[in-house]
Amino acid sequence: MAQKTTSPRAASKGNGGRPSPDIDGELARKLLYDMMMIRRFEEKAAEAYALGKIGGFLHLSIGEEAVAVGVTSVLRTEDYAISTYREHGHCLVKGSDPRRMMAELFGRRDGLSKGKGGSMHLFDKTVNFLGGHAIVGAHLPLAAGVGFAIKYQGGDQVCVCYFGDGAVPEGEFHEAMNLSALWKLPVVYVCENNRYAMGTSLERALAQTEIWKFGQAYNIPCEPVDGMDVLAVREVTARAVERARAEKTPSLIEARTYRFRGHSMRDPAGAVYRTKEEVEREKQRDPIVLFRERALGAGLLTEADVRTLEKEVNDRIDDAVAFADASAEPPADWLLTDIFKES
Amino acid sequence: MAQKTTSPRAASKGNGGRPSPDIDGELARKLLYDMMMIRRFEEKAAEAYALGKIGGFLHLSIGEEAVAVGVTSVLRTEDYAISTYREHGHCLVKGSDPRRMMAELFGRRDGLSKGKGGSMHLFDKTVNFLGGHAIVGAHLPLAAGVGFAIKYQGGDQVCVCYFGDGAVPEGEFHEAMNLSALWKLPVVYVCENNRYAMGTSLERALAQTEIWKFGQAYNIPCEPVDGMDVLAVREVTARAVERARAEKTPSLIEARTYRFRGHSMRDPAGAVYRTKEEVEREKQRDPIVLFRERALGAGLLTEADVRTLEKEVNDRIDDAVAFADASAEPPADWLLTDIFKES
Amino acid sequence: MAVITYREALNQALREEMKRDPRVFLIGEEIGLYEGAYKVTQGLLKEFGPTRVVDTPIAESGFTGVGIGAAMVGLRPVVEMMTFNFALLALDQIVNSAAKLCYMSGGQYNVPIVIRGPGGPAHQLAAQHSQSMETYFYHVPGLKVVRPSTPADAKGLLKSAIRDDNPVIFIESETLYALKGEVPDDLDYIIPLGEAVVRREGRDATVIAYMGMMYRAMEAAEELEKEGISIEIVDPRTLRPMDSATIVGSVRKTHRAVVVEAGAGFAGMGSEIAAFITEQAFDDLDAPVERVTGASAPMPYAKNLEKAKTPSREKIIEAVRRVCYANGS
Amino acid sequence: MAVITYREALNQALREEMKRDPRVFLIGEEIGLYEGAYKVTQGLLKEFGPTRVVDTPIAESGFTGVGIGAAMVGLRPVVEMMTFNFALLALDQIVNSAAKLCYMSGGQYNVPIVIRGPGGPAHQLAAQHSQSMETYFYHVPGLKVVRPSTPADAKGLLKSAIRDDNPVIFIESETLYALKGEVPDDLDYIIPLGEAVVRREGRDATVIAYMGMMYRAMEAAEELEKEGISIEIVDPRTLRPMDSATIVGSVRKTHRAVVVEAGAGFAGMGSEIAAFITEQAFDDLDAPVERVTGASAPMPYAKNLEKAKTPSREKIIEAVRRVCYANGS
Ligand SMILES: Cc1ncc(C[n+]2csc(CCOP(=O)(O)OP(=O)(O)O)c2C)c(N)n1
Ligand SMILES: Cc1ncc(C[n+]2csc(CCOP(=O)(O)OP(=O)(O)O)c2C)c(N)n1
Ligand SMILES: [Mg+2]
Ligand SMILES: [Mg+2]
Repeated sequence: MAQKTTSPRAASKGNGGRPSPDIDGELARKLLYDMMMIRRFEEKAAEAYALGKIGGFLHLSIGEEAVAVGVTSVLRTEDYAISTYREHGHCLVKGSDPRRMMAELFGRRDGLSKGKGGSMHLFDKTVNFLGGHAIVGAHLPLAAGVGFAIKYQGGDQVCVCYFGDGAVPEGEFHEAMNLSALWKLPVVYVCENNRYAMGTSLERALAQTEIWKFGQAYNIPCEPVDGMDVLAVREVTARAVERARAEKTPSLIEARTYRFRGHSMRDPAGAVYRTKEEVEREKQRDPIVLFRERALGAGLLTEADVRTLEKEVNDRIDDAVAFADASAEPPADWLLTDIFKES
Repeated sequence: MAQKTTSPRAASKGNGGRPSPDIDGELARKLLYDMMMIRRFEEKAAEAYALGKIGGFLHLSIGEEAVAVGVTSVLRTEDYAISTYREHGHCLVKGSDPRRMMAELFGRRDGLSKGKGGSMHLFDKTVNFLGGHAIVGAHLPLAAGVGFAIKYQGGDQVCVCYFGDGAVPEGEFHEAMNLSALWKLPVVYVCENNRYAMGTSLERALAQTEIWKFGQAYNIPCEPVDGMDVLAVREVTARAVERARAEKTPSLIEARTYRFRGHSMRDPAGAVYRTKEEVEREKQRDPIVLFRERALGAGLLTEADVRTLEKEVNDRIDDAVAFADASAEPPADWLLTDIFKES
Repeated sequence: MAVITYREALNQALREEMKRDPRVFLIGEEIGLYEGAYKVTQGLLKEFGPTRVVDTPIAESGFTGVGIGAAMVGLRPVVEMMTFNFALLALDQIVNSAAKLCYMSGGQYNVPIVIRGPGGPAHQLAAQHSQSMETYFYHVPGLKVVRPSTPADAKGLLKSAIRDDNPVIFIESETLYALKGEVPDDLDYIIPLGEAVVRREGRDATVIAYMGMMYRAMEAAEELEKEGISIEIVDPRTLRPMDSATIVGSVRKTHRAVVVEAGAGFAGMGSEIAAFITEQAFDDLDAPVERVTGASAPMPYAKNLEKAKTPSREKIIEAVRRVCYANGS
Repeated sequence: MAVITYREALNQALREEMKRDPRVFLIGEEIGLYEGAYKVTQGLLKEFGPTRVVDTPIAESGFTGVGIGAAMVGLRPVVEMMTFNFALLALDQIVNSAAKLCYMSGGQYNVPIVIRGPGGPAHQLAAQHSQSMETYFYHVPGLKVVRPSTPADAKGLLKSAIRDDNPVIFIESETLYALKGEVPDDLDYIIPLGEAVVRREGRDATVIAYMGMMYRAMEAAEELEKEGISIEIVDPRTLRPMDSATIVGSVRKTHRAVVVEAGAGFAGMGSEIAAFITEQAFDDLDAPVERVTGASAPMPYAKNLEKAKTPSREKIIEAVRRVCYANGS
């Protein structure tokens, strides 16, 4: 039955409680590394955008890293993930190569999509990352279809579908939820509720602002979670993934997070529709800082470990940027390839 | 707050309790007359279809008359109603002329839409009947727009939107509900739940078969009602209309009814997807018989009254058929008129 | 070769391809228990079960998206639109997902999906249920579009559509489902996408037409034969990719062309065909290409108006006469 | 006449018509508090308040339907599509409701709605955000379609669109919003729908082009002038109804025509214009009408590929040379 199932423990964690026993140093390192890698990747992408090396729309997920990392930390490579245009983090921690990702943002031939997709359309079949979709709401039915295929093929993978709060008012949200619930498809819907769809706050978009509650209408398990707490996200997702693998039950998770930057690089401040105070307040909940302090406090990591991780991350992303920079533009004749798959 | 607000009284009525005090002989006569008129209109339409005088799709609402009549009995002429392709009853009791309606079904020049719309597209501006829409779910946002206009113009009318259970899985149901609730629009959404969308039963279409409960997700008043009980429908609608007039609060009503005939004349038996027994059982709840017996039992009508009403109805519909028969086909040059309104 | 209906031919194609390839499944409204609003999927639920013949709620965008998602990860869905009019609700999924995913992913993901169902006018179904829908699809890079006019084509083209690794829009016609014709029963009988066919050989003018219009053209040909005018009829069969070579080749021979289309015409299939014929065979043309199209109006319900909206045999005959006398002969 | 940007011209038109007619209201995503994703509605929320400048959630089909419903009962909505790519989600409402209600109701109800926003390619927005959307609308009976190329046209045509009693699809361009030009400030300055304009007089060939392509054609004209080839440029401005008289008149004078369109071409605007020119001016043509169109591919993200997809000044120049030398002169 549909119900709010966040355990007090998970909730308390949100308030900086201790990491739960199942977190060891190695996992702590991995979670921190992944969040820092996303952050660094996007900071560098922003620089490249300013230099005109990246064009079009560029949407950063800085501030939201705990969702991508917490969710992905309980997935297997053979599991699927599908997302929006704000997908760098989701793609990166699913296991994609930052070099080919950055090359794609640069529109170069060595990019994941040969330079044809760009920042909004990252796909990586080698790690089952299904994109990179820029029509709000449109990828939710695709996720249901992936869940359908898993069941059809008798597999035990799950499909994670990330989407924003802005997709909830779209009809396809309703259609995908109903079909997934009706057919019991192994899909975990993760709403990254950062409280704004461009300049539109939740209250101005939804008659029901507790997004997780929509799950009740479809009789599927649904719950909210502190999206700034990587361990809480991990725990909630672990439950949902388990249900999906074992019983093919879909879930709706509302991860409450915040985007520290504007909607895209064209909305740098993002200050028309929210106050500086609000942004500053939220930045106090930086998921990376929160987790780092807790890991240090719990003795899972040392200051030295953290410095090493920082160095590793910076080197890896610098290398990715160098790789992208060195990659050539796609050859002119690629304009007309890949329109169809030639059998 | 959203809640099931059917009063025990209303519910008991469904079980054949006495008409409530506010029903006098005149109203009883009117309600019975209207239900009988819809029934007769459609029986005659079915005959005409068999004779090839009506073409295309013809969808009968026989068995569902109590919804149209109960709802409309609390509306004013200046209130709006909008519906699906199964709209004969809604249009007729809103006050439309059966002669021009039948002429439209016949595709004749004197039809409401000059013969251009047919059975699925009845419109009557003189009584604020906004059609006759044949794309499932598409008219729900239109109803929200009518509610928007009422509020914009500072009026106190309401818009009633009839739709079937089959429209609920469509994205536009969700979009219309959310916008109506978010903007507080004076729209009463009446779902005529006859348990089937063509051959698809509720259970095979919705993860949530208690349709009224969807209203809870949007925080709007919502309730189910026995759609075979014209007085219960009247009472529930009266409350919703009042809320809409006074506070511009939208409502979702689930009227539980049943179609005695097939989906359309092309699905005469409608027997593939439901059992004969089920159909026979439901026919025992014929809304006309139920109400007639109760009105007679309560001494509101005499057998003589009923015979007189029958005669009036039959004469009126026979006249409508004769009128339609006598009307000419639309002139050839009408093919190219009304594509645009010439200013 | 058995003589079967267009409907049975489609049913055979579906059955054979489902038997041949376990990845093929059907999804849509009323296709299972009800066996199809037009009975094209008759018997398939019984034969293949509910996993492979999936009844859906009324949610075109949703279940089309389900098909596309499933196709991305290895299945081969055949989505039925109860009628193609309703595909408008799924158009974003078809245009922005199905048609673009292969390109946007640099070829990593392809979408082997067939979206099929009846399109075009039938009998007094009025404006919302009588639209010629191919026009929403054939200009979209990444889509293939088929309009099969005969039972044999229906089977051969549907089989290649299902075997194709890309999205194929396959638009049938309610008015042809009962049409009978000889259909090969060879399991590997397929007709490649993108090949037009000459339905009738002729000397004096080429008429390009498909579906119901092709049959009107045939009637017109009989009539014109009596006047000593011999027309050649070319049926494109696949609108995208378009076999312009066969069409232009015929026009080079006859020096005159009439294009017929049921749709409203403006910027339609007839416009494109007229345009490329003129570009490629300008010096061979003895008269401007004529277009015979449906009236530019929504479809009216009244029988007489509906008839008047649709191109008639007579209109085709007049157009052929015009192109034939256009050079003063 | 003040010199203002295309964006300001649109903003003026909206403001003036809202002042003039209290039934006019604006509805769409981010048009109020955010003042428009492209700032076309700047200042209007402040001036007219939230009842007349309505911010919506992301629900294109829903809020477009709201506009249509409101229009049925007496309001005059101007719906903004943040970009026209998203109109695909509302296409059923536009085609099956807005365009058909007047006809299906036998003229009882009409739908005075304007649906406006930017369409076509911008800068590296990739496949889902760079589509030439007019092709989904201009073939639909019951719709009018406008593509204004200059600030003055943007204002004059938007004002008549708002005053029109029927649905008008008004597609702007992100790439033109910053363009400056002289714009009349007369409150009743309007440009009737359905009138093309000759942007440049010429002798040797007619080039038909609109929006960005019209400016490319202008550059081509400069270049060709040096070779002594004088081209006339006609901008249709309204695609539906199409002013074929002006276009054909120009071709009768120049005897040669090149049609340019940014879209993928197949069965596009260029096909229609080429077809009717050939029908109506066949004997005046010294060469087949040439079409210059975008490559038939989804829009790629990479800068160099994006550039290659879109018709260039050079391609227009070559096409003009071809039609001019086609007759061996
Ligand atoms: C169907 C559709 N409508 C509008 C847009 C334009 N748009 C792009 S992102 C966006 C906001 C989405 O917000 P949300 O879903 O909350 O995701 P977030 O950007 O906050 O991560 C809008 C309106 C679009 N891409 N697709
Ligand atoms: C968008 C769309 N999809 C499919 C159809 C075909 N169709 C017409 S009526 C119908 C069933 C609708 O059932 P319901 O909403 O319950 O209304 P009822 O017929 O029971 O009154 C279907 C599938 C349609 N008209 N529109
Ligand atoms: Mg958001
Ligand atoms: Mg029903």
